[in-house]
Amino acid sequence: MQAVFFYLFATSMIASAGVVIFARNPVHSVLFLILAFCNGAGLFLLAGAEFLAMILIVVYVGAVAVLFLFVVMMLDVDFAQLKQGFIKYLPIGVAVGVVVLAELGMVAIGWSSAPSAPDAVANPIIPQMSNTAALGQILYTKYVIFFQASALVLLTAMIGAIVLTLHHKPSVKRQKIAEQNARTRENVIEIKKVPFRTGV
Amino acid sequence: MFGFGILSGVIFLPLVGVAFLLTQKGDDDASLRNIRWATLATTLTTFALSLFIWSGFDQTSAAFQFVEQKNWLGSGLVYKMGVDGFSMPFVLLTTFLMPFAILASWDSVQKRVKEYMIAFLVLETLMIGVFCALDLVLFYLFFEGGLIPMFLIIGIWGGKRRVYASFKFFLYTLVGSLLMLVAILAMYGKAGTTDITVLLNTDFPKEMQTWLWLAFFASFAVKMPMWPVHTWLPDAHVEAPTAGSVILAAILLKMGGYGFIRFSLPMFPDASTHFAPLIYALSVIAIVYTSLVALVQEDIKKLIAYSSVAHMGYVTMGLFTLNAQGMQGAIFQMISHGFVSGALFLCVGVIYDRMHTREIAAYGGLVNRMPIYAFVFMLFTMANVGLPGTTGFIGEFLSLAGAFQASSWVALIATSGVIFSAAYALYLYRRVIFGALEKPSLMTITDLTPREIAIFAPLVLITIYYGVQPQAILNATQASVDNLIQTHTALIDAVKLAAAGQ
Amino acid sequence: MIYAIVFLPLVGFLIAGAFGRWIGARASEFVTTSLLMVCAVLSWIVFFDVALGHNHGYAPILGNWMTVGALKVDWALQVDTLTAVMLVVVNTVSSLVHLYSVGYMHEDPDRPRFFAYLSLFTFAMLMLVTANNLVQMFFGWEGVGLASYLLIGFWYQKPSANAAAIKAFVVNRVGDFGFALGIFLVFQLTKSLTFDEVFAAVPGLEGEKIHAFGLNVDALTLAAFLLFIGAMGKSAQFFLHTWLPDAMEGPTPVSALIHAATMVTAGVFMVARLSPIFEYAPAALAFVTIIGAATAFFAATVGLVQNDIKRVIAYSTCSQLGYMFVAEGVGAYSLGIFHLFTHAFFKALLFLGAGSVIHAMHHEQDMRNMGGLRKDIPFTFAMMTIGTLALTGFPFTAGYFSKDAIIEAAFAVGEHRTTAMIGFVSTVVAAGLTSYYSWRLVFMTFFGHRHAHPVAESHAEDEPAAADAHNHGHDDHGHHAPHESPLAMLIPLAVLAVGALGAGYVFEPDFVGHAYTEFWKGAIFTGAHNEVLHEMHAIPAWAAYAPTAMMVLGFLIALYVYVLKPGTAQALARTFPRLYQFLLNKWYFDELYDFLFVRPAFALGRLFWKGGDGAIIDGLGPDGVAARVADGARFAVRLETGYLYHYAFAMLIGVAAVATYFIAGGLR
Amino acid sequence: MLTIGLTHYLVVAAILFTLGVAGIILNRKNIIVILMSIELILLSVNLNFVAFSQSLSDLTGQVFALFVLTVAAAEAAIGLAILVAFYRNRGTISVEDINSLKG
Amino acid sequence: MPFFVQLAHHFLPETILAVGVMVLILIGAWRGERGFGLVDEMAVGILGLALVTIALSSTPGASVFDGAYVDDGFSRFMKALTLIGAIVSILLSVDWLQRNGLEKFEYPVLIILSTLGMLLLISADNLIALYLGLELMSLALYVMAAFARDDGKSSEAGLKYFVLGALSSGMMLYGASLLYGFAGTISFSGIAAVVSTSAPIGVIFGLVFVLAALAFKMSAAPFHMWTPDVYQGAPTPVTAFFASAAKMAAVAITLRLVFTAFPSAKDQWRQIVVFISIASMLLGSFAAIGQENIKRLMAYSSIGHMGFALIGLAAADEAGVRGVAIYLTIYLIMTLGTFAAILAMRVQGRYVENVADLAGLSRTNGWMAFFLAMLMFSLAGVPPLAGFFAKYYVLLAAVDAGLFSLAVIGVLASAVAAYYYLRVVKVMYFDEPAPAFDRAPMAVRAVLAVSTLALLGFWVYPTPVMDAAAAAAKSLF
Repeated sequence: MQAVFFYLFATSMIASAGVVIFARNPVHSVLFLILAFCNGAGLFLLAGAEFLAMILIVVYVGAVAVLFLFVVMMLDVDFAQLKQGFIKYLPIGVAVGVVVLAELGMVAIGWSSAPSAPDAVANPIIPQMSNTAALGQILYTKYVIFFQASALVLLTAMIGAIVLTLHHKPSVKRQKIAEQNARTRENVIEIKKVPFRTGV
Repeated sequence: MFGFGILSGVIFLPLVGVAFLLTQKGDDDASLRNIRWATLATTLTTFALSLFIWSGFDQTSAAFQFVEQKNWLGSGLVYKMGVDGFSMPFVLLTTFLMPFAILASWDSVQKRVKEYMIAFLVLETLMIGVFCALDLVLFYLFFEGGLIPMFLIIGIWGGKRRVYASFKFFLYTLVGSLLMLVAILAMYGKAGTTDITVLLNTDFPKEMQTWLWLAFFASFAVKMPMWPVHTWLPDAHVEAPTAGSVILAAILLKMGGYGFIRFSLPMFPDASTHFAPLIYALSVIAIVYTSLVALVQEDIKKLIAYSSVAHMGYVTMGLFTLNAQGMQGAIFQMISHGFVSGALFLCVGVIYDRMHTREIAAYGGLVNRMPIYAFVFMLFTMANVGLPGTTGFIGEFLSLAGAFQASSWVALIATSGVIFSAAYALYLYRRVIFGALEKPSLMTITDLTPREIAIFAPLVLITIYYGVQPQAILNATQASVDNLIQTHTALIDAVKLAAAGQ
Repeated sequence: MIYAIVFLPLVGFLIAGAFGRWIGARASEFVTTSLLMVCAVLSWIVFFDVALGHNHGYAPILGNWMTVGALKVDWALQVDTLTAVMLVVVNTVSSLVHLYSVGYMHEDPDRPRFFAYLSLFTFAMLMLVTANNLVQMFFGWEGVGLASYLLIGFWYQKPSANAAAIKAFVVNRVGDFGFALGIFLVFQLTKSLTFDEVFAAVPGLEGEKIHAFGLNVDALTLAAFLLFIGAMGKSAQFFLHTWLPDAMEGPTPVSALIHAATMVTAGVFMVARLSPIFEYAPAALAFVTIIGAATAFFAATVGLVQNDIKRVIAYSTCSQLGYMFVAEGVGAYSLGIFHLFTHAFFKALLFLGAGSVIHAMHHEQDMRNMGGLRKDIPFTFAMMTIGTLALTGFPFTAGYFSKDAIIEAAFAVGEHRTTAMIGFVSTVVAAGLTSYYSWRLVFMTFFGHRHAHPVAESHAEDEPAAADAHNHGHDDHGHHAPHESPLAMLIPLAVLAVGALGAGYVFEPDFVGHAYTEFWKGAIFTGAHNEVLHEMHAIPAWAAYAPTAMMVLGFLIALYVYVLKPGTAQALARTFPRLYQFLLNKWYFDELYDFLFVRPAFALGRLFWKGGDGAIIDGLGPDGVAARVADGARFAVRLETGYLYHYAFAMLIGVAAVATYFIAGGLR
Repeated sequence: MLTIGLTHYLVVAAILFTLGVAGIILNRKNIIVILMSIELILLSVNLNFVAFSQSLSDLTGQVFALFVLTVAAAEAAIGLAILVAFYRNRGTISVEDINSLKG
Repeated sequence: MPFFVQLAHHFLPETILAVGVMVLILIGAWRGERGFGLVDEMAVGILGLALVTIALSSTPGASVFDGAYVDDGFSRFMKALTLIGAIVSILLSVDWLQRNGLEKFEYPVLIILSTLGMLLLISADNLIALYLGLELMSLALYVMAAFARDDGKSSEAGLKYFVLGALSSGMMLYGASLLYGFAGTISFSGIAAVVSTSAPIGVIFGLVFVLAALAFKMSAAPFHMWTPDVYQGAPTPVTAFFASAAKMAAVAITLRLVFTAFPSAKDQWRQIVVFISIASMLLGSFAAIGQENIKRLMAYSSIGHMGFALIGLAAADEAGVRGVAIYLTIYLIMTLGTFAAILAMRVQGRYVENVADLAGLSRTNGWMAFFLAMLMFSLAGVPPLAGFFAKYYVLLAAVDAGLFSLAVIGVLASAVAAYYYLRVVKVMYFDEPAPAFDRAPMAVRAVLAVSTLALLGFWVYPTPVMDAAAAAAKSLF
């Protein structure tokens, strides 16, 4: 059963990843990216990382992927044509890619962790404890400093996004409430004496 | 003062002059005069101070004298200075020639005088440092540091192709020295110190010696310069301003020879013996080859530059004969070449200042209007040719006599250099000085000014004096040379014994 | 006294050289000439003291020159008979030439310089002959070379003079090259360069072999051979003779002093001085004989056809030097020196006489433009005739004693040595030739009619050298009538004439005769079996009279060709054009050397410069490396395409490469 | 084959990683796809961490993955922001057009 | 050790920066764009304060936060360098930003955030810390590269840097996951313990990937490709920051990682380092020839210098680390000085950055030309300038370790490199003058002068640097 799901998730994840890369329409890429993430979340679940699976859906699908989609829509880019360079470099590129893949595959297939690795484990999974609780347990104690650091990372991202994209356009009309409230009749209304029958 | 001795004084005195020059602002006549006089005064004071080194020098000892030592960099490196028979003459040579270089630039350098003088003073510090340093790294520091002022001197105040020449000079010598740097590091790794006095008594394994020797050779051969890595020299000489050529020929070239005596020969005796044939071959090629090249030159300075290469061939040859005549002759040849080639470049400078060309073809018949000049030029030409009675003869004769004992073939080919040198030198002299005065541009050329006479007079006297009484210099180097030869022989014998024993 | 002899000329040189411009020409002349006079007188005193008296000579050491290891060289003034003879020759001729020059050079604006040079030369020559070691000898050797160079090139406006000066110096350097190598070899063999020590060591080295220049040769032979190369250069012997005729570009007194009487004989002196070495090197002696013989013959043949009056005498000098070497080559060193001694007088006389002629002719040197001068300048004519008699070996003149003795000695030795016989043959033949050309000179100059300039011009294309020379003379004087020279020039002639006539007779017993031993006092070494001086008196009469016969024959032919039947010479030249050209062009030695050495040297120089330095060394070295670096730079820059995917790809390749490297390593 | 072990995860992750890298290198269309490829790489990394975490029975891997997720989100935000800034300047996000700086 | 004690004793500089940056953000948000000046000055103050605390910290080194973070001599040394780089970068930036209409308070904030990331990185003692520090640093740097958002080149630089940076951190993570998977732990010492017994290909792969990412950060070939483009495109003060502080942190963590996590895999990583080092030196030397843009030139120069610094790492011993530490110190001074000079290149109010703009500078501005010339000679490694000593000590270590060919390649590469440094000198001294530069602001001139004098005078009194570097190296072993 587990195997079936594994293969299901794995194949569809890889397939969607392929589409992400090769789709002509970036919108399709984004959508398949979402699909890939969902499948990834499934694989997380199979591996017992429930909390991560959930986060993956929430953060990635919910936030990041949507952000992508938003940007894609906003920039409204043309559907680019494949350029010649693609073909030109494809053989070398594929060759190197295959080599890398083969090597990674070799490493993966021949994988064995160090015999002493289990002893070195710092935070053994306690079966009685839920995944979320266990994570929380260490995240806020042992790794609090990292927690803080990641907060700074997010802060940086926020500042960065703002500084790069926020524009104060002088031409845009904005409501200035304080100014509105401060208006008095005297400094707003000007009374002009208009001479008779001559117009302003 | 602060525990430093006279050597440090001599080395850093020029920097004091630099400090003063830095305070000089403006380029009106008054400050230009200040700058020139201050520089001259500095160099003269330095020379005067260096005379104390000479007078206090114990000629009977091969040991380092006036040694001063300070910890420096905190990691095995030391600030260590001292002179022995090998280095003392060169220190004197440097301090002696600097005032001439300054005087030679008196009027001919008009642009950026302050910078010029600073460059020369800094150069003086570095050059003296090279000869005094008793620590390899310190040596390298000075050795290499000299490139900067010289680069600027050639590049800023040089001739038309100065950029090419200065780059060639800098990079060529840099490549050689960098290999030496690696060797220095390897020696440090082996001996645990860069103190020259200790390294002189360190036995390096044979295999290692070979590599170290080659690395040092790379540096010194370029600096010297030996054939076939000499091509930077004609370019640098031709483009450099007169004083630059003088210093280049008279002192900078000597660093290579000094390096051979100070490092290659005593520290790597096996390798030196092993490579001596190579040195001989390159030396005799240099003598014949560059002499022939000199014969066909059309530029006065280039001709003299090539002749310098040939003369340095005698030096390298003499040094590696490892007998008293060859080595002392080589050292003497270096000193003598310092005077003579320096003077020859000064001679070229004299007419260059007047005519602004170094083309041989542009001259002819100068003797008609410049008899004193003709005499001076003749004297140094003859000294260059190695006429007995001038310093040039002593060095050439002794090094050849030494070479003959080492190898008759080497001596045979090298001695043929006396024919070639006569040919090119006299051919040059004839084309420049003799003949009828026909070129209209030369009709108003004037003879030496009193300042120029003042420059040449001491050089003339010294060239003849040491040609007739060379013993003052020979004595200074004798103890060190003997010591080196003895140690060397002992080492080689020991190696032979060991080989026989096995 | 000896100090004064050697250094007074130096003083003269310094005064005239440094202050000549201030004290003026007259004072310079006076100072140098009078100092030389003093020297000459002192020299004779020394001569009488050392050579003729009982003083065994002295050798004051002036001081150390250099001491390097075993090499110890002093400045010394060693005077023995040999030196004394040379002192006399040098100072006498020099003082006379100084005096003569006062007259000869009186028009020249650069007289102080000239006299300074003359004195410098004298000083150097004296240093040469008083040396007690090889290095000081070399000092003098090169010093006289310098003076010779300066004096040949004295008229620096003349390109030909400059060329001749350089040629003289460079060819001499070729000799010095051998000399220097010889010195080095001697030092290597004996660990000393002082004569006494060297000579003491030489007998022990007899038969010793040495490895040098890839050969395994007799050490002393090699040393003697190398040293003799020096002598060849200085004494203008065959192969290295080419500079001497050209040296005639210098003022005539210079030719007389340097290129006839003194400097060129330095080689002869050197061989005599080094006779202890040469005596142990028979092969080298044979070589000396051959070279001497060849020179004697060769120079005489060339002298036959020359038209420049000074060149004729120059070739004659060359030839006579050959005689001296033949004498030394057969072991009769004293005879060589004797001939040197006599030759100095009559050759100086001839040169100075020629100078007087030239002076009279306003610097015309081509004999074809002369003729019939005996009426205009009778005194000169008389002097020249005396000189010619002495040169040709007319009985009881100086040349008769010395020259004929050489021929006899050569014959005597030639009975048991082939090379000496060659020497005999060639010297006998040369004697005839000498007679012919000497008389030819006299006849062309003093007899017949004066020729006009066109003669020279019609022949101009035949002899470029002569034409060249006289074109640069002082042509503005060319059309005045010949006149006798001033007294300052004539007195030296007279003095020399006395020597030329009497020197042979007076000194024959001392130099080579019965007073030999008392005279030389060991200054010249002769080996135990060297009996040449005795043997030469025991030769057949035909051999003894051969030279005299040749002399007469030469005279008669010359008389016939130039006086009795003028025009025969031209006819002969037309009959044998090739031979004539061959002789006229001095056996084409100059052309040959030009082709063999000068051109190749320049061509090689250019090749090394442009090809070697420029193309190969710079091309493969700095410039080549720079170009490759530039290529590398272009390549490296091309890698930076600006495209992201290339950058990412590069990173991937980097990782993949390293990973693959390790996988491959793991697989191994 | 049917028992899903560590190796299976590793292989899947390796494939995904390679795809991600390939996406960066082969893509000539627009930058956004490159950003997505980066996300794929990060996903593969997370997969690795989670798989190891399970295999070693250690939570650290999951913690690591958690931080990776967090940072990846931040990275995506910044990447898109830069992208937008670039687009405003150039009016294109084609990969081929990003080469005004080179050499 | 209680958390706050750890914080106070070993995390104080970071805390100062973290708290300070919050304050700055608040001030900035409150004052708006007018707050730039104040924030800028305060940022310098905060960084300076952090520097002072490091300099004054006397507590013995310790590993804190459960083995996540190490505070020792080495980290203090490198942090000090980083902070100096950051401070000087800010000082150099003010005028430039104002003249280019970029005086936003976010700039100093981002610098501090990035610096904070660097400090974390330098002290990282496990893989998560490494990753977070790296990302905090990098994210800020990405933004800063694109900071001149209205400038196409700047955003292109940011984009390139970002994409490649993200790729590299992806690689690093992949490597980290392999390391974790093999060792079962993320702590460096834990990894070291496991790897000491066996290092299968998987671990080597992990190491390769991680090192590749770190090489990317320190812009060593062949992971350097971003460097020239980003250096050229990014705003000049940002480039200065990249070239100075960021490099320090990247090299520091590389040293820390290989020495604490892989001491026993020395042979493997050494080969990688040698490869990277040679590639960097050669590329840095060759590609810089012919560059016209001086920032781009400096980019290649920095690549070459990193290659040189890695020679010390390849020696893989204490002397090597000391060499690297000295090298970085001197390199920092040289870089800051050079960028100060570049920031002084302003003609009639407009900043220029071509080598040709320096033409004849020696006559229009003698002092600046002199300083820059000395900087160039120092970069070229000509004694007696400090740049020589930098090279000297790494080469010494390499030769000691028997890496002769590496040393020889290094010196030859530096000879090639000397060419383009000389070219700058040549342009300034030998060529005819170009239009004179405007008077540079005080801070720029001061940095230029101080750094040059430091380089010139280094050999007179090098002891402080030598001692500190030696101590730093010692603490790593």
